[in-house]
Amino acid sequence: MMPAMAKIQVLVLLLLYIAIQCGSLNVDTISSDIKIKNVDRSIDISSQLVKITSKVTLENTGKVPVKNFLLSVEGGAKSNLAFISAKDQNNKDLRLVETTVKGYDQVKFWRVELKEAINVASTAIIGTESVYTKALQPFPTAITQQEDQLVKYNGNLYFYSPYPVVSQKTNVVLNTKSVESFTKIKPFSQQDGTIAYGSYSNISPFTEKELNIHYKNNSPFLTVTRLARLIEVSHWGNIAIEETVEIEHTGAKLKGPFSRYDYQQDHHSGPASVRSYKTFLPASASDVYYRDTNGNISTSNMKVKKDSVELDLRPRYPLFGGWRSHYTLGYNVPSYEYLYHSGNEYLLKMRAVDHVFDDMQVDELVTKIILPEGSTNIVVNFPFTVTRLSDSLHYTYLDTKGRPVITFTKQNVVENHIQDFQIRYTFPRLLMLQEPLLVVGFLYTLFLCVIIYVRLDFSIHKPEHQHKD
Amino acid sequence: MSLEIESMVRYASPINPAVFPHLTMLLLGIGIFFTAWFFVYEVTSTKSSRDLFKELLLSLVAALFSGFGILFLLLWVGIYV
Amino acid sequence: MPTTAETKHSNGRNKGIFNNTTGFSTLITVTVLSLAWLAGFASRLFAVIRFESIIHEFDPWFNYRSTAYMVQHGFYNFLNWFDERAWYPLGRIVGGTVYPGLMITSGTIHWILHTLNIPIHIRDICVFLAPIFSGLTAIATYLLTSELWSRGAGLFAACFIAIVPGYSSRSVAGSYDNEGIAIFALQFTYYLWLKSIKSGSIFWSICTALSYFYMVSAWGGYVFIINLIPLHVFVLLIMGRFSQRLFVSYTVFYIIGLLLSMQIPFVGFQPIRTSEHMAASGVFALLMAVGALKYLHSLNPKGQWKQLLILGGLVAAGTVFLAVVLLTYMGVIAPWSGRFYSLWDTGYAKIHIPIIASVSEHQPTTWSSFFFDLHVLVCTFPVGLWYCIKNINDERVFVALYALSAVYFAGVMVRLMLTLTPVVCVLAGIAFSILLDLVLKEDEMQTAPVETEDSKNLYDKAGKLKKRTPEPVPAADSGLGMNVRSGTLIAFMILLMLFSVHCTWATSNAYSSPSIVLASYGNDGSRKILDDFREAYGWLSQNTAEDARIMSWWDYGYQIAGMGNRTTLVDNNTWNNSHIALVGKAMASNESAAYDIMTMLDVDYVLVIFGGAIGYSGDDINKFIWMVRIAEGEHPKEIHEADYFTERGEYRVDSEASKTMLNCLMYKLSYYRYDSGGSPAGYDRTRGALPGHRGFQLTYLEEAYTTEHWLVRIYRVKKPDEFNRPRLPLAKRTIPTSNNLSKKPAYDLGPMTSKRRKGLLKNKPTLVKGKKMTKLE
Amino acid sequence: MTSLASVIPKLYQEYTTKTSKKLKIVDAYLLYIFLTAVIQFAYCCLVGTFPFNSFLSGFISTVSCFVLGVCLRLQVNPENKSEFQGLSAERGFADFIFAHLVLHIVVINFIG
Repeated sequence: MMPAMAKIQVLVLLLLYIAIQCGSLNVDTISSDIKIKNVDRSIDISSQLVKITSKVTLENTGKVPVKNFLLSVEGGAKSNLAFISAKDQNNKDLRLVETTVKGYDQVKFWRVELKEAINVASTAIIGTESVYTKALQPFPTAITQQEDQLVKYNGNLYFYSPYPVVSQKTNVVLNTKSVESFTKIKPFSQQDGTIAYGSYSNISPFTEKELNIHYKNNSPFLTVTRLARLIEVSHWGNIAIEETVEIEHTGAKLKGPFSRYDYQQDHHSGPASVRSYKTFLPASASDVYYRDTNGNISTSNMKVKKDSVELDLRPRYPLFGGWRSHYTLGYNVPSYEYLYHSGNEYLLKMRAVDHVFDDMQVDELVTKIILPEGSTNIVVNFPFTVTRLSDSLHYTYLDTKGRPVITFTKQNVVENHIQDFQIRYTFPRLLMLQEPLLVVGFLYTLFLCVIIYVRLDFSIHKPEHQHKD
Repeated sequence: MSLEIESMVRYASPINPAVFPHLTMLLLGIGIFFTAWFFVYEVTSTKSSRDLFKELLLSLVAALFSGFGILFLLLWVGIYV
Repeated sequence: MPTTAETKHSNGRNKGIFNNTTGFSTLITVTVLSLAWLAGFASRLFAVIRFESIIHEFDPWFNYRSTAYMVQHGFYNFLNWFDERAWYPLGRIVGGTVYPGLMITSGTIHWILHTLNIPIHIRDICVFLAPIFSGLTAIATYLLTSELWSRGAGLFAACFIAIVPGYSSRSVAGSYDNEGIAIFALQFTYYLWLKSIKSGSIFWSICTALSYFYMVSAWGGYVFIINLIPLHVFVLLIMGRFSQRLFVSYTVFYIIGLLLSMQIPFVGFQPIRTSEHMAASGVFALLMAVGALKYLHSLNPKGQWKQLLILGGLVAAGTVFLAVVLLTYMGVIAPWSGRFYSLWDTGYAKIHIPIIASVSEHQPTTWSSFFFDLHVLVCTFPVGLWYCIKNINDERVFVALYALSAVYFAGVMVRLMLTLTPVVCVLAGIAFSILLDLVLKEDEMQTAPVETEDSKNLYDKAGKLKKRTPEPVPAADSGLGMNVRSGTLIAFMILLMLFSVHCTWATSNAYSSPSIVLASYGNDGSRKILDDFREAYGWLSQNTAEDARIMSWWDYGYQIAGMGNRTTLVDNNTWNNSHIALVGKAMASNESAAYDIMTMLDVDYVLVIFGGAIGYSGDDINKFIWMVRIAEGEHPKEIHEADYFTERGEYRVDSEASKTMLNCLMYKLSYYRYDSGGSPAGYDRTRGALPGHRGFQLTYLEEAYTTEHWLVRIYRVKKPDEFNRPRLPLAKRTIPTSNNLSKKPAYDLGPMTSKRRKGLLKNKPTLVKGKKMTKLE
Repeated sequence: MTSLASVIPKLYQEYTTKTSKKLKIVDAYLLYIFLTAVIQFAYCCLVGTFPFNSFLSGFISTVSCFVLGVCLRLQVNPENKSEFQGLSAERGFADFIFAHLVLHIVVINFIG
């Protein structure tokens, strides 16, 4: 009996252990061995995004080598965070895993897994980059046509970290001299569109100090509220891409009337409005179309450059605060740019999201990939975490059982997300003949009908003879 | 799924897109010719003089050429099936 | 396919080279018809090539919108569709007030294509529907003409109708309107009617009725059929050509057609209630009576029935007529509608229905437009008519009547040119065929198929033809000398070439403008697209509240609903004159009076078209005088047309313009802060004048958006708490009226002598083409 | 002008002798249809035409039946052979049935 009991006990313990392991996969503790010697932080708020890059010097004060450390983001800012990454000295991307720490429910943590462990008493320099959307609030929230747009940035004066920071400096890039007000905590200096804070020394973990800057920012505050990207692969040598974009000016709203007269007379009129923006397409893009539900939008210019096609898109009307627009942009690229094969195995490597305009922010991205009819064994690899929606079928020209469609979606996308996904699938080459044979079969049936009809002709109308004339 | 991207070759269309128009013209021309022949035959031949084998052959040839012609027409105008 | 390839014996003259004439003539017929189809289709694509695949003008936008609705929500929901986006606050029951044939046709095509997995957007189907149907029209015309005369004539007619501007004006790609499919239905119904009258078969009559049903579902012009066919029967009766075939075909057609036509909700009980349809039932009764008498006569042929028969027929006719008149007086049958009256008396609409007269398409046709739309055909069709009358039979009576009535209607209204075009093509085809026959008569080698091939070649390679035709003409041996013959032939060819050149030119230049996208050409020949309409509608659809109500003149109602997807007050349906008059009154009143109307109607935005900056002549200021007239019709106390003219009766906008004009809402909205447009600043290019009243402020409205070239201006109506001035609602409301009262005597005394004269329009406005009513009559 | 009274019996006599039996059957059918129409009309005059479409569809369907019957009668009458060339009696009857098919589909739709 006992051995059996012991067995069960062992089993239970094992299970428990596994369960704990599983649970604890995403629970970390803050190691007291790590200390941050120096932080060099730069906050770029000259566009509509807040881009924070910091250079962090880590020091291992413990007794064992450190293999990973934690990055954290303030509770108040975590919903605005769109992207975060870390690099080591060699500029290699490091793996980030989302995690939590007990007792800090409000704070968002990432565990950075280092390629080389930091040895005892040595240091490592890590570069981190994070992008926040909608962190800049227009204030006042509504302006007239002629006024400049003022925004408020509300952030943390100190590098937010679970470890003590010995010394830190922060540089805020505004690109403008007209600053209404900003937090003045010494030492600081303001010059030529930047404000430098620091250095501050010995800041304890999780310290928050409000940093407020109220300044002029007339850069386009455009939000793509929804971007639907459709990629259709044809084995006849073409990949068709269509992007349906819903766009909104999310800066300060337009107050009062819009005057065409002012807008036309004075080119500085409507400083916060957006007349046009540039979209970059792949260099091999052809047959570009730009339209909305009412037809072509005739105001756009295309410039073919060496490594890309530059589209100067002008919405039908200038976008003022609160105004919306939508359009569809489509083009073709040849398949050899993105499709690889070996026998019947195919691999599609394409951007999950492409450039819409500089410093873009996309609220919702939906990418659909339509593979040729008859593709099987589909395996997808995403560059970042996405929500994959259920696969579906798409019917188009000469389809019988439908083409497989892979769909995924992601919220809060910025330029840093322009990365490749990979899809592998198997497609028997002979299936390409299915479509022409379908047409042939259809025509042949038609002809057969004629043959039969001609034969039946006289038997049906027997009583009437051929006096139809 | 062990294949890596390095071991794969870029995939290009089995038929160069530049010849789509020519193929279309050629195949559709032949197809239409045979279709016309077929219909003329159907109309002119009487019940007694009709040869089923010839009919089937003509229609098959017509269907084959027209079918592929239509496919390349579609590809030419930008409908990549 | 097999039906077109049906074996018909060709003209018996063919001998020689072609041992298999049936096959070749069929092949050539099919080839010519498909080429005609192709040519017709291709010549209608100018708009698509120059601009894009887009719905044109005004009415097509409504048709497109309802088609899209039908495709989205299904047929039954479409029939029950109550459109609250139109005619605010009244709304419109769309299902019951449209001819659904067009929507059903394209919806069916859409459905078929989508079940075949061909994902063509409904817009593209709508855009290309009319060109495709032009091919069907060509085939129907071919059938009709070959029924009337010969297959050669049929081919001519088919080629003519495929490219004639009179028809392509209504069926270019993008002009998605009832006429596009209705002309096909018209021709096909007539073909079937002739077929049935020839054969006397019930089957063909039923087909006629079914085709008639399609026509009823497609266009209000079906009334033309239901009056022309009875007229034909009646004339045949008078000519003593009664036959039992006639009896069978007409009675069956009438009764089934009557029943079928009442299935269309919009038509409803009209076929038995209105005078327009009474001729048909009268003829039906008459035919019954005559048939009965004939039958009695046949029972006893020896009796003295002749007189009795005639007497009986006359009595029956008289009774039917009296019954109709009596019923009309009793009110059971509605009298002729106003639109119908305007067909008889061209001046009627001008006096009684300004809204009809305001439409450029409802003006009487000018001579030049006959020539423009029909070119050489207008000169040759009398020849065909003459031959038809010369060799008269039952069918040719029909075509003669058709031609005569259509000529009359086309003379009355530009728009009805459309009904004339097919018959002109038929008759011209006959004429050309006869002439060609005459010229090539002795030529035994020349066969009918080659002769028809000529017509085909005309549209493709005219050069080839010259080589071919004179060649077989043998040495002069009879009647016409060889030189005369070849001369005539060449003259024809040149004529036909000129015709096709003219057709292409007219279609491309006059009829292929989408009118919502304008193109202007710079000095260096570069083309610039003025996309202001879509700019404005796009703005409306994206940046106004979902339920915002837009006030504009009715011309733009359909476009606002179709492209802007917003609620409109009035639109091109024009069913409610008083509502339109109210909008006209708002536009014609001063700002505060207009504000009262606008708040009453819950208007959120006002949209005006202003062409002054780019010299676009079809703008609202030029149409304004019609707004005033229509408003005056309903509100004669407040609005007086004469107030808007200068002392000398001129319609101007500059400083000499009348004070009422300078202060009315339309004027203010057009010229508010307008200072661009060349030198001097603020110059109005359309009217060639400097606006008389400038630098004013708006109190009750604010500019919401103005498009790039100032073409469309949208104003937001302020809410009562947003006025710049302190609120004095009561005072405000009294000032305008007292103003009017105090001003009027002083103002009206002057022009008393010439009161109520019709003003002369300086720079007579060219009304934009395409402003038209949904209904024909 | 002979008096009508003398004509009618003569007509009746002509009719009974000249008309074939087949046609008489058709005539009987026609009479029946005619009576139905009269009854319907009388009913509507007395009671009213409230569901107007129902009345119309009923009435028109009888009228159409009558018309179609007359047409059939004309077409099958051997005397009219010359009038209706190429229309045999069978064809006429087939057409008749086709017409009725169309007619009744519409009537069913219309009667509501």
